[in-house]
Parts: sequence; C-alpha cells; structure tokens
Amino acid sequence: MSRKKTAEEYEKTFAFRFFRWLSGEKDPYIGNVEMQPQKKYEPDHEAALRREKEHDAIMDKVYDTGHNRWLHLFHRLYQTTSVLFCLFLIALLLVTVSYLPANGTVTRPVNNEVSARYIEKGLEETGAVNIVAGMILDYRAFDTLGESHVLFVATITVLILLRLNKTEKDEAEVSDRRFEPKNDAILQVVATFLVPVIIIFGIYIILNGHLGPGGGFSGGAVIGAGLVLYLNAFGFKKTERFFTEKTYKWVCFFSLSFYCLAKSYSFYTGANHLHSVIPKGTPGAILSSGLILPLNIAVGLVVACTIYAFYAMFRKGGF
Amino acid sequence: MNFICNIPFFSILLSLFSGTVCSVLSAKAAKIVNRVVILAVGLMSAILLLYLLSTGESFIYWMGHFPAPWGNEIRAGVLEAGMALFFCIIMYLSMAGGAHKLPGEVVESKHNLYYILVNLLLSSLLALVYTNDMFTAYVFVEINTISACGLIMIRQVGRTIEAAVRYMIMSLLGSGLLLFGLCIMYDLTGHLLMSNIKESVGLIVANGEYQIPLIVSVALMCTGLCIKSALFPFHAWLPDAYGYSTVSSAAILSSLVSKGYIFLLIKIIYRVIGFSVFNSTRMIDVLFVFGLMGMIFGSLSAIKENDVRRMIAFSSVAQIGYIYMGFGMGTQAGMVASIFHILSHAATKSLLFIAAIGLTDVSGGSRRFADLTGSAYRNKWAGVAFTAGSLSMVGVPLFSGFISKLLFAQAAVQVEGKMLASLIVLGISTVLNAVYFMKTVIRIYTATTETPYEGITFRHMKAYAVTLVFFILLNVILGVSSQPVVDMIGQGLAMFA
Amino acid sequence: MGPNLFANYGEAVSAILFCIGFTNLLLQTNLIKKIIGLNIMDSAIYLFLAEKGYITGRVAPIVADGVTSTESYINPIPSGLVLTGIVVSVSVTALMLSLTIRLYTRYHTLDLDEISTQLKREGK
Amino acid sequence: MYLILLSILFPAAAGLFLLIRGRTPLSGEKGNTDRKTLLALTGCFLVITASLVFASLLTVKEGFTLFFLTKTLPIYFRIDGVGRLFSLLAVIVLPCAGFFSFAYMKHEERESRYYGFYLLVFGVLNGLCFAGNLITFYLFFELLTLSSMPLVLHSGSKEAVMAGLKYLFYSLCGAYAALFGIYFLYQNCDSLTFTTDGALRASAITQQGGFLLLTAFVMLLGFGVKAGMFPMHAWLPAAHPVAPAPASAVLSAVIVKAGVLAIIRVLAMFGKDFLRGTWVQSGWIILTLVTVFMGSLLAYREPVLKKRLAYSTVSQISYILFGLAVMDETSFTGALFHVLAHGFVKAALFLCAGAIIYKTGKTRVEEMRGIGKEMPLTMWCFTIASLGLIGIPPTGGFVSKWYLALGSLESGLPVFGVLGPVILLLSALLTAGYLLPLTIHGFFPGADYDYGSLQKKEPCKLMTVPVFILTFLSVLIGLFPNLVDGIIVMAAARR
Amino acid sequence: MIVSVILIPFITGILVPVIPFRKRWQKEVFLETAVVLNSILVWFLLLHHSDSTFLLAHFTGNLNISFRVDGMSMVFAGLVSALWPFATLYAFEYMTKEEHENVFFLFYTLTYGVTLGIALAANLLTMYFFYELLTLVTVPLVMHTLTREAVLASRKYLYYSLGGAAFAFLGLIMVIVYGSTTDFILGGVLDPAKTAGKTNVLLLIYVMAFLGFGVKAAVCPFNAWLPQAGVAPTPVTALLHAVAVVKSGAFAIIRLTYYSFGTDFLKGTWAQYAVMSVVMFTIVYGCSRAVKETHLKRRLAYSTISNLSYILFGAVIMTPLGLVGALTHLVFHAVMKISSFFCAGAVMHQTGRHYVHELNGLGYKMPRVLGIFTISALALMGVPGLAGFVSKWNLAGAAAESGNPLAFGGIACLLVSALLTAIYMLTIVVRAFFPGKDFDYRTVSDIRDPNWKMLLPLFVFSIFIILFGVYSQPVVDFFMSVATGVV
Repeated sequence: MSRKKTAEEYEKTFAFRFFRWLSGEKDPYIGNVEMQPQKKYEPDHEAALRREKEHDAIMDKVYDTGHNRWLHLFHRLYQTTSVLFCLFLIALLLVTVSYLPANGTVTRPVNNEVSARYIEKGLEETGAVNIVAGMILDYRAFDTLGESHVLFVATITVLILLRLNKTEKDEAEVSDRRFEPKNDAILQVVATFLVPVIIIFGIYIILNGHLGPGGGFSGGAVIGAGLVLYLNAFGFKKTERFFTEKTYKWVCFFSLSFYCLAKSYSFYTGANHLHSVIPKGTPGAILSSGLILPLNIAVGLVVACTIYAFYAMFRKGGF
Repeated sequence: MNFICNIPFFSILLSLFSGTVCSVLSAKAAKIVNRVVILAVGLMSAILLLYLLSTGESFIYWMGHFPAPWGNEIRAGVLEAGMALFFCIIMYLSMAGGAHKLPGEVVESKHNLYYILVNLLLSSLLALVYTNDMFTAYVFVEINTISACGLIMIRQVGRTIEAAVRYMIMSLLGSGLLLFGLCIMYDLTGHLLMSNIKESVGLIVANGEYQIPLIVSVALMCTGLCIKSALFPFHAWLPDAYGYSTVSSAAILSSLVSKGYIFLLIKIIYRVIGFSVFNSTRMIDVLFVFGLMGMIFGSLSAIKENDVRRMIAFSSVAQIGYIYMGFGMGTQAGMVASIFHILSHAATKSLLFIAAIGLTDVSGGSRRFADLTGSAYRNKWAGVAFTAGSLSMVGVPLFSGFISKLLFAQAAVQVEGKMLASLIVLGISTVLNAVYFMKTVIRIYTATTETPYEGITFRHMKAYAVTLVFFILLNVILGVSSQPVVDMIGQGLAMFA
Repeated sequence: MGPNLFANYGEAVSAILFCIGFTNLLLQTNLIKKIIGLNIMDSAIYLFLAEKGYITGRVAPIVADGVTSTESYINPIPSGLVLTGIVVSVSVTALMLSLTIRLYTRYHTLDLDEISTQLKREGK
Repeated sequence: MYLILLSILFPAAAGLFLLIRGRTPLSGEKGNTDRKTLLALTGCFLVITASLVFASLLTVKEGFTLFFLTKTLPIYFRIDGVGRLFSLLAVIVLPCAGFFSFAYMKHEERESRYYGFYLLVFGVLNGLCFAGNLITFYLFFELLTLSSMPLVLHSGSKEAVMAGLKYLFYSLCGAYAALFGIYFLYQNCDSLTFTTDGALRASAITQQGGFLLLTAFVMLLGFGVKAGMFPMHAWLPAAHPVAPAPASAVLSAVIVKAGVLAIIRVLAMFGKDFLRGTWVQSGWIILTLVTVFMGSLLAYREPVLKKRLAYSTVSQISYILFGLAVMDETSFTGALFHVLAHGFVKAALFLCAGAIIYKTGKTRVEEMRGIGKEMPLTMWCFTIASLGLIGIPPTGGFVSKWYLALGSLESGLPVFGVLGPVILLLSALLTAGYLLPLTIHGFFPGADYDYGSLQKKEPCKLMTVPVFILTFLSVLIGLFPNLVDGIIVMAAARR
Repeated sequence: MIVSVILIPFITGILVPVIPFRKRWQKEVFLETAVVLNSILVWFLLLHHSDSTFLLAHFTGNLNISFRVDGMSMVFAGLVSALWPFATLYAFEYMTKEEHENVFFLFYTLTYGVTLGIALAANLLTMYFFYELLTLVTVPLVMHTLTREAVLASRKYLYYSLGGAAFAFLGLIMVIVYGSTTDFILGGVLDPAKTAGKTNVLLLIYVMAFLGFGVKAAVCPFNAWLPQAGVAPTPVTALLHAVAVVKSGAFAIIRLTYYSFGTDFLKGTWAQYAVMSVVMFTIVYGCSRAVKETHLKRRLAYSTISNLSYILFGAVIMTPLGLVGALTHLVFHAVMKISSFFCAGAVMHQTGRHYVHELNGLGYKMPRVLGIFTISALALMGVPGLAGFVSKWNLAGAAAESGNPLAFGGIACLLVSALLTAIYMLTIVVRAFFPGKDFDYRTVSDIRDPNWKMLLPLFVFSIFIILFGVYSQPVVDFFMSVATGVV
C-alpha cells in the first residue's frame, strides 16, 4: 500500500534530488562556494595556561602512587619482569661461568708471565715482601693513585651533601647532644683501654704494609675505627680538641699532595728511564721498599681521617 | 723520549693535584686555579696534538718503571690528544659561561668543593682518554661517576638530589657490569693492559676457545658503558640530572661526561676487542637498534617537554642515539661520524645549556615556555646563541650538526642492510629536532607586549656573552672547515689499530 | 652448558650473588635496600676475583724465607684488584648513604617512588 | 582580411569603450539625453558591425594567420561554409535583439554595461564563426563564455548572479573537457586547422584508436555543455529566465549554437569515418535522444514561460545534435537547417516573452490567459513561431525536421535509425503540448474572462519590428528552403 | 662577479638598520638603487655568462660551495631579479602601515641574495646550503607582525621546511655517494657502475628527496604551512610565497630530477608514478581548498599550491618538453601570481579588508587594481591569449606527448584544476564588479586606487601577462634550448 508522501519527506528522496538536478534547479555552489566569513583567529593565552595546569593535574594523578590503579599494575609488571630479568641474567652468567677456565688450576690464562714476574722479581724490583703491596703501589701504582682519589672525591661529595653551615651546625649540635649516647661510663672506660690499642694496631698495620698483610687502607680503617669509638665514648667536645675540620683538611691535603708528588716523580723517572734516587733498602726491613712505606703512611692518614669524617658527617654534619 | 711525550702524564697529574690543592683554598683562589689548570692542560694538549700530527705516530708512556705487561701505561695518539684539547675547550667555556650562576645556586662555602670536583672530573676524563689499561679505566670511571654526581647535587634542591640518586644507581649498575665484564676478560686473557688483551683476544678467536665468555664479557662491558652514557632505554636519570643542576654542571655533564664513557667504549672496541672481532659479535646490531630508538624516542620526549632545560636534556638522549647508531653501522666511516658527532654535540649541547640559562634568567628564572616568550629580546646574545645551537642541532649547513649528519648519512649508505633504516630514522629525527628546537626559537622571539621581566644588556654579562661567541665560533669552525677534523679522526682511528 | 660449571662453583656463586645484587639495586624502591644490593653486587665481584687468583695448594703472595718461585704463591693480581675495588666500593657506599640521609631528612621516607611523588607535588 | 579583423575588433573595441565610459553605476540618473546618446551609439555600432560582417561574408575568400601564440599555435582566420551559416544567424539575430533591448532595457540600471558586453559578445561571436583552427576557436569559445556571463547576471539579483556563475562554470567545465581533447588532437594531428574529413594521422588511429575515441567523446561532452546536452544541461534553465529577455534570445538562439558549431568542427577534425559505428556514436545518440525527450517533458510541466522556453531550447538543440550524431548527409543538412530555423524561432519566442513581461509583468503561463487580446500582434508572432518550433509545414521547422527524420532513416543505423524519428515525433507532440496552450488560452480566454478590464498593451515599434523580422524569416526559410539551401550546400561541401 | 650579486643584497640588507637614515625616502632610494643595480648586474651576468665554475670554498672532502651560470640558473635568476625591484617598490608603499621596517627590509633584501644563491648554485650541496639558508632568512619575514597567528605560522613554516630539508638531504647523500660528482649536469650524474643493484633504494630515496624539497613547493601532504604563512606582509607573501621560496622548491626538484638523478634513471620507474600521483593529487587538492577558503590571501595561497604542482607535474613528466612546460609555468605563474597577490595586497592596504565576502562592489572604486586582478585571474584560469594558457598548453602538450598513461590523467587534473581556478578566482571578480542589486555603494565611497608605487608593478606585470600570452615564442624557445642542454 502506498501513500502520498508529504512535501518534506519527498524532499529527502533520491528521486526528488535527481529531478531537481535534471531540471537544473540544483545549484551546486549554493551553500558550498558561497563565501561565509570565517571566524577570526583569537590568540588564547588563558587556554594555553589552563592546558598546562591540566597537564600538571594529570601528571599529579599519574604520580599519585597510592591511588593509581594502573600504576600499581605497572609496578607489579615491573617487579615481575625484573625478577625474570634477574633469573635470565643468572642463567646467562652461569652459562658463561661454565665455559670459563677451571678454577684453581695452574694452566689458566690468568697465570701467565705477568703474575710470574710479580712473584719472581717483585721482591727485587720493589723491595716489598708483600707482593700484593708491591704490585699495587709500584707496578700498578697509577690505579692506586686513582683509587685514593676516589676516596677523596667521595669525601668531597659527602662534604657537599652533609656539611652544615654555622647556624645549622649549632642546631645539629643541640640535637646531637639530645639523642646520641653521652658520658656512658662503661663505654668510656672500655674506650680508654681499647682506643690506644686499636690505634697502635692500626699504625702497626700501616707500617708493616710492605712486609705482611695490610697496608695503608686497612691500617687507616682500623685507626679510623678507633677514632670513631673515641668519639662515641667521649663526644665531640673531646675530639674537637685535636681533630677539627681544619685538621682533616690539612692532613688530607698534605698526604694526598705527597702521594701525588711522590708518584709523579716515580712515574716521571720511570717513563723517561731516569734513575730514581729513592733507595730500595733491604727487603724485610721496616725502612725498605722505596716509596711504599711513606705512601702507605700517607694513605693510612687519609683513610683514617676519612673514616672518621664519614662518621662525623653522617652523625652531625660536621666535626 | 721527547719531552713532549710527558704531556699526557703531566696533564692528568696536574689536574689531580690541583683537585687536592683546591681543598685548602678559598673559593676565589680555587676558581683561578681551576681556570688556569684547564687552560694549561688545553695548551699542553694542543702542543701534543701538533707534535703527534707532525710525527704521525702514537706513543706509549710508562707509568712507572716497568714495561708493558707488568707496569701501568698510558698512550697518546692524535685522537686522544684532540679529544683532550677539545674537552678542555668545552670545559673552560662551560665553566666561564656558567660562572655567574654559581653564587646563586651554591653555598659560598662549598665553591671550592665544586672546583675540586671539576678538576677531578677533568683528570678522570683525561685518564679515560689516555689510559691504556682497563683497570685504570675502571678506577677513573668511578672518579668520573662520583664527581659527576657531585656536580649534579652541588645545587641542593630536592630534584637534583633525587636525580643524583637515580644517576648513581644507574651508574653503579653500569660500573658493576663493566667491572664484571672486565673480570671475565681478565680471566680469559690474563692481562689488564689493552694492547696485551687484544693480542690474547686475537689468539682466543683464532683458537675458537671461550667464545661464549668472550661475547658475554664484551656485552657486559658495552651494556655497562651504554647505561652510563644514557643510551635510550637507560636514560631515565638524565633529564632531571641535566635539567636541574647548576648550568655549568649541566653543560659539562651532557657534553663531556657521557662522552668520556663513549670514548672509552671506542677504545675498548678498537684497542681491547679489536674492531673486526667486535663487529662479528651481534653487539653492533643491538647498539644500532637502540641508537635508532633513542633518536626517535628522545626527540619525542623532548617534544612533550614543557621545560626548556629538560627539553635540551632529552635532546641529548637523541644525540647519543646518533652516536650509537654510528657505532652500530660497524664501519670505519660510521665510527668517524660518531666521533665527529661527539665533538659537534659537545660543542652544541653545552652552548644550548648556557644560552638557555641566559634566557631563563631574564624570565624570572622560570623555564616554562610560557614565561620564556620574548626572552630573546631581553637577552639578545643568549637568543642568538640559542638559535645558533638549535640550527646546529637541526643540521643546518654552516654549523657542525650538518657535517655530522652528512657523515652519518654517508656512512649509512655504505652499509647495505642498515642503510635504509638509518637514513629514514635520520630524516625523521631531524624533523623531530626541528619541531622542538624551532618551537623554542620561535617562542623566544615572540614579542610580548606586557612582560614583568627586565632585559639585560651586554655590559652586565660581558664574560657570558664572550663565552657564547666562542661557542658559536667553535660550532661554525667545526661546521665550515670540518675536513681537517675529520682527517684527524681518521688518522687517530688508524693509530688505534 | 660448558664443562666447568661445577669446577667453577665459586664463580657460579658469585654470578648468582651478582645478579641478586644487581636486581636489588634495580628493583628495590627502598634506598637502603638498594645500597645493600650494591654491596652484594660488589662483593660478588670480589669473590669472583678472589676465585680467579686462587690456585690449589698455594699460599698468599707474601714472600716468606726469600722463596720467590712461581710455584709457591697464588696469583697476586686479583688480590690487588680486590683491594682497589673495596676502596671504590666504600667510597660509593658512603656517597649513597649520605645521599640517603639527605633525602631522608628532607622527605622523611626512604622510598624512592614516594620521594618522586613528593617532588612532583612540589612542582619544582 | 582586414574586414574579418575589423568585424571582430570593432564591436569588441566599441564594447570596451562603452564599458569604460559608463562604468559609474549610477549613470542612469544623468537623464534622458545621456541615454539617447548611448542608444544611438550602440545602434550605430550594431549596424556598422552587421554591415562589416556582411561585407566580409561576401568578399573574403582567403584565410590568414594573424600571429602565433607559440611556434605551432597560429591564430588563424578563415571563412568557410559552416562559419558562414552561423555567422549569418548571428548577424541577423543580434542586431534584432539589440534593437529590441533598447526598449526592453529602459528601466534597468547600468545599461551601458549591458550594451558594452553585448557588443563584446557580438565581436567574439564573429571571431568564433571566422576561426580557422581549433585553437583560435577555443580562444573565442572561452571569451564568449566570459563576455556573455555579464549579460546573464545583469539584473544583479542573487539568483541572477548565481545563475550567471552557474552558466560560467558549466561552460568552463565543458570548455576544459574540450581542451583535454584538443591536447590530444594536437598530438595526433598534423595541424589543428579545420578540415572536412578528419585530420588524425593514420598511425595515431592504429596506435591509440581506443584512447582517441574516448577523447572524442570527452570533447563532444565538453562542447555539448554549451549546447545543453543531457548530463550538463542544467545551466540552461537556470540562466535563461534570469537574464534580460533579449539576452536570453541571444543566448538561446546564437550562443548555444556555438556549442553546435564546436561539435561540427570536432566531428570534422576526427572525421566521420573514424567515429561512425563506434560506441561514441551510439552513446552520443542516446544522450541526444534523452535530451530531446527530457527537454520537452520538462518544458511541458514548467509553469514559467521563459523557463519553459529554456527547456524547449534544451530539447531543440539536441535535435540538431541528433542530426549530427547520425552522421548522414541528409540529417546533416537537416541539422544545419535547424540551426537557422531554431535560431530565428527561438529568438522570436524569447523576444515575445520579453515583450509580455515588459508590458504586463506576467511570467507564469497560467497568468497569461487572454494575453492574445491584450497584445494581438505579439501573440500572432508567438503563435507562428510556435508552429515553426513544432514543425508545422509552412515554417522552417518542418523542413529541418523532415530532413532529420529522413536522414536518420536513411542512415541505416541499427536501432536509432528508427527510434530517433519516433522520439523526434513524440517530442514534437510535446512541443505542441507546451506551446499551443499559450496561444489557445491567449486568444480564447474562455467564458469567464473579464473583457471589461481588457486594454491594448501592444508594445512600441522597437520591440515589435525585430519580432516581426525574426518571425518572417522563420516562415521565409520554411517557404523557400532553397534560399538557404545554397548556403547549406556550400556548408555541407566546404564545411 | 657571481659572488658579488649574492653579496650585494647581503651588504645592503645589513646596512639598512645600520645607516641612520634621516628621511624615509632616503632609505627607499638607497634600497631601490641597490636592488635595481643588483638586478642589472644579474642580467648582465646572465647575458655574458661563461661556462666556468666559480669555486668559493671547500666544504669537506670533495664537496664545495661553487657557482655557475647555466640554463636553469638563467631562468630562475632572471625571473627573480626581474621581479625583485618591483616587489621592493611595492613594499615601500605597503610597509608604511607596518612596524619595524628596518628588520623587514634587512631580511627582505637578504632573501634576494639567498635566492640568487640557489639559482646560481653549481652543485647540489651549494643549493642545499642556500636552500636551508632561505628558510632561515624568511622566517623573520613571516613572523614580522609578531601576532600569535604569525608566530604559529612561522613555527609551522620552520618545522615543515627544515623537516623537508632533512629528507632532501638524503637525496643529497645519495648523489654524493652514488654520483660521479655533485655538480649539476643535465641528464644526471649517477654513476651506473655504482648504482647497479641499488636501484630501488635509490628510487625510494629519490621519492623522499622529492617530497623533501616538495615541502617548499607545497606538495600535498606538506602544504599546510603555505596558507598559514599568508599572515606575513603582502610583499612577502607575494614575492616569497608565490615566487622565490616556493619556486626554489620547484627549482630544487627540477635540479634534482634532471640534473642530479637524471631522467634516464627515473623515467618509467615506480618512483616517477609515485611522485606524479602525489603531484596530481596536489593540483586538485590545492584548488579545492582554494574554493573553500574565504580569506583572500589564503585563497591565493592555495591557488599557489595547486599551481606549483603544475610546475612539478611538468618536471616529473621527465622529458625535455616536460621541462619546458615546467619552466614556462615557473616563469609565467610567477608573474601571474605576484600580480594577483599584489592586487590583494593593494586591496588590503587601501581598505583593510581581508575576506572575499568583503570585496563587494570594490570594482567600481578600485577599477585599476581589480581590473588587473581580473586579468591575472583569467590568466591563471588559462584563457587563451594570456600567459597561463601558454604554460598550460606546454604542460599538457608535454604530457600528451610523453605517452605516459598517468600523465594523461594529469592533463585531466590540470583541467579540473583550471575549472576550480575559475570558480575561486571569478567569484572574486564577480563580487567586485557585480555586487548585487541591493548593494549599498556608500560603504565603499571613500576607497580609491593606491598610488603609483603600488600600481606601477601591477601595470608592468599585467603587461607581461598579456605579452607572454600573445607572444611567448622567444621565451619558450629559450626554455627549449635550456631543456635540451644547449644553453
């Protein structure tokens, strides 16, 4: 059953449009080519700022670890992958290890002419009974020079981070007094006995660095431990009598300068094939093995001071 | 032995020693010492470079009384000397350009500490450049890392400390991997000196023994150095570290520190493993892919950034991607391009950082783009310099960036399988570079009618302006007469082998 | 798998330790735990190096009684490397600890993510 | 040679003179004297031009090259048979309509602009007729579109402007489609000078035959736009009603014929032999037949007089095109004859319609009851002209349609040979259906017509005389087809 | 000598802000003299050129900055130097209403030098160098008004241009590596020995480089900058965005196609079809956008987009005739478009009206300007007897002659575009002259034609349009000799 369409309906039909075109009534450019004014471009500063703020808000939300579900999920994923990564790395390294030369055997590439010469000629060339000490302070002294500067630069960064200026220092002092142990009788008594022993032991290690196990670093660490114990037992007031920041600065400066200069001389002479005036001494004696002993002393001083300085810094932010 | 041959040794020791000396000096004296040392080292490096160019041969310098497999050595060739010279120039200019910001951002009493760090950083860079011993390299990598960390957090705001922590974590991961790789390598070869390792590696490869450990060791070392030099997936620490530290630090970090590691990697590739052996591992493909990804993603992150300095920092990620792409090509030409890009990027990036600080200074210290509007009119010198740097980054002829792009593309064409990928990514990355750098340039040249900020004239920033001029000159020189530099790099690489 | 996995048990253990330390350094959000991870990692490397130097049946390279033959002492080089490594490790640990202290006094938390969030909130 | 040039340049120059002199929009206010000079000038120009054209038609035999556009594109003029025929049509219709408009345009604004463009059109038409090669032809074809467009949109109303633009763009569309073909003709012919039997190189036909057929079809379609052929006819019913009546007359009688002329030329360039029996021919015939039938049908249902005439034009022009499409000598003659017949008749009809509009203001057919009583002379002319269009014997229309049907039947085309005449007849019936009611109701308004209010509204001489002349001519060629035959034979032979 | 014509504009430009002119006319005279002198010098150089190459500097390796005058350079340099003095004259008048004149003239004159540098470059590297430079010196001109719109526009311009150059750069690399030299030699410099087996890669790079240079020539996906750049002062839009800058893009593509890669290498490959399709699409696209656009200058800019692709269409036909077509349109379109732009500028300058619908009835008040506009509109449409027809004829003729089926489609595109051109140009004309019945003439009562400084260039250009239209033979002959390598 068909019914007559209304005019509006008819206008939507294809037939109508076709017929309109056929009879030339359709104007292709009415509504198309006709020129309408376009909106003028308005600079919109506000919107830009608003956008920026919204961006920040979104970022806030993203970083809101407590409430962001996706972030949680991401963390989970991150952790899982990290564990997997760790396992993978373990597997990889184990495979690698399994292909490495067998442990404890003499035929490994490690045991070549280098170590042989260190062992065979070490005593003669460096004058140190402790071959390891001879190696690190003579054969490969440049590494060790660098190493001591690593320590130096680490203290510098710790200083940068933790050293307080005058006013802060006073506050820190107050809080230190309040919270840290003080005038503990047991500790003080024990320290009175132990500290000298520890320090003397440290000195012994340093001085015997070229003769037996030990050396500047270990000895310095022991001395440093003694100083720390002293500080713990008696507090800053006592230590400040003999050890202030200035002391530390100058000790470090002189030790390192000495180290630097001494090694420079040694390197220079070595490289230019000059004769070094420093005597090797008799192997086995305290005063032997050329520069190794003084260097051990210098390093020991630096390390002792540094260990103490680290502790003081961590505890209070100053000496 | 010629006296000039002592120069590498002198320059390392001088900068080390000056670090120690600075610890007892006042801020002012430390500054002078610092400048003098950098200048002196630069001068010495220049002399050394001339000497090496004239002799045409590299030389080995004993650090001690013992020869190769026993003692420690350093080695100097054209490339090393050139690098040292260039690092000194960049460092001096960065220090000079950022000096005026230091008092505001760092407590007065810690200034001398800052200079200690800079001196030690210089010495570690020099050591990395000159050393011929893997373990020495490791030790100085650590000095480099710690002092760089110090440079980041010398300006003590929350962001920098956090950035320093992140930097340290990534760096330590990197050093750990490097050290482990090094140990495996030592186990395989029994040597620590580069030349000796190389001989042994040659033997190992020839025998066919220990293939897997060798590859793993190479991979570990590479990964470690990649992490340290912020190759793409390991760059998370970089934007904060570069973006918030004091300006000299940012300039030095972005242009020198990461480059030191990259140079070490080059040394490892050439002097430890051997170029051909390295190329036969799949490592170069990995580097290539990550390089390309870095080029794209670094730029994309930079585009999204709303903070000018972080934007520049992200751009560094992209540029480091370029360098690794050059490595990844596995050809001599790619390597030359990478090395040239190290120079060009160093010259440009530090310029950009220093120019950016000039712009933010006249915008109330804000680094948001909205506040930077029109800042180039307030600080004309910085505006011009920033523009020049941007153009160089985008690769406009006359500036150094163009030459490195040219070299990269030329190198890429010679590598059959990687040519198309690298060329296309090169193009896309240039487009992206153009987007964010030009956005900034246009922004700073957009005049605003009402601005709360005051301009600054030449009289108030003579040193700063002069520094900028030098930087631009450096860029243009690299861009215009690049041939000698390229030749030198080629010569240096030849000496490596 | 190569032939020497069980012969190299020391190295194997050090490899596992290394990975544990590595992952801790990477994964943990707590800064102190990260530092512990770092130390584990470093120690693993020292263990590895120590194993490298060891030769069955020989003693530490301290010349006793003037005997300087290769057969009696272990390889001195790894020991030297370990010494250097330890110092580096100490320095780095100190630096990390001081950074941690600094962050803790400022943000009263050791969680790195938490710190980041607070930083973003600060907006600077 | 100079006559040709003069007959083109003189009206053009005169038109430009009028345009520049009277460019102020309010010139009408300056009073009557001003208008009189304008009319006098225009009249003089029209007469001089017409005589120049006649003179050149009679005397000039040789073609000549004016100059070269580029090395291989000469601007070349020549008078041949077809050109002569069309020129004749133009030179009669244009002055008639021109004089008619002196009266008609009395109340319009900016007459000088109108006359200026009118004269321009005259000149361009002359150029078109005298063009000797395709490029020259194309040049004038474009100019014709451009210069006649202002005539369409003269009134300046929104519809007029839109219709003018529509006209312009349809025509240009056609012209460019044709230009597409010209490029390829140029490639595949030795020269673009008009010939009678195909100028394509033999090698081109063998190599690119299929493509050239497509080209030919595109060209036919393109020029067909101007001739109001089916798919692109829509501009005609839009443009005619809004233009002033004399302009519509010229448009419908002459300008539309330019399309026909163009198609004749194209046909000659391609050669009938090349096209005969191909899909191009059948497609074209279908289009023309559709147009013929559709035009009549649309006219039949159209209430507005001028628009009805416009649809009629659509239909009638396709008669001509059909005659051409059959490609038979007889139908060709018929087509040429219809050019003249339709030209005179349609001009007369439009002028009548113009007179009615001018006098009574009535535009719709149903308002025109009793119009024959008011304007008997005009309506008589209208009736006679209608008969001519329907094709009742004494008029020219009969002769032409006879030839067309005859030719179609003779041609031996498979389907269309027969279908064509049938549709022509159907269309003629429809023509009668849409034109005669006007006459019938005009003269016999019916019983309820109010004779009391009737008043004579016969227009002035300036209007009636041109109508007379045109009506007379349309009858004349019907009564004495031989008068025209001479020209037509000449055209058929020398084309 | 060659260098001097590039340097003189540089020096002049830099002198403008430096010399303290007391009166405005002194500056005008100074500038105009310099520009005219330089133009004369250029023409002298072109007419008395020798074939030798002038080496300015070594860049790196075998790459150098050098200049030479060959056929193509003569066309482009001649065109630029002929138009520049007029544009400068026009700019004097136009800039009276704008700010920071000195900066404007500084960069305006610099651009002259850079454009000549592109024209006279002897090898691809030199051209690339000046091409990049062109981007940089024109950005300040686009930014000149310093409105937000202008800033956005110039930003976009920079992105597009530099990005495009990045891809064009790849083409440069290919030519450096696979070519025997980077110098321009008609027929290409690719070394068949080196390219063996790498054809597809080279073609891909060619397409990229084409699109890269195509950015300046506003090829379709990369055309968005051009209409936006219309915010610049009209002398800039007219001369740079209708002639110098965009034509440099087209010029560069021609150099790349005909003088570096070589048509033998490219013809009939998929690369040709690819670029041709892009170009054809642009032809139609530009026009359609122009029809839709209601801002006068932007409409003309879209028209430029379409017309530039005409040139490129000629270029990618890759026959000598195609090159002739391209060159013809290069020159003729320059004259037509600069003329229509100057008209638009004159209207804007005199009335401050920017949109097409605001132009109603102006034809009676500014008959000279709009009359000339009509002429250029007709010429752009390709009405026979005006310049546009000749160039289109050459283009389409070349396409028809090439026998390339896609090129036939290209002819259709040209014609569709011509129709659309008619639509968007003539609607303006109709509006201006036939404002409609109920138009209130009082709204335009105090508007009049501009003064001679603006009109003189317009007249000269329209004379050239007509002259080229009716008597183009010598010019086309010259192009023919360029295309066949005789010059």
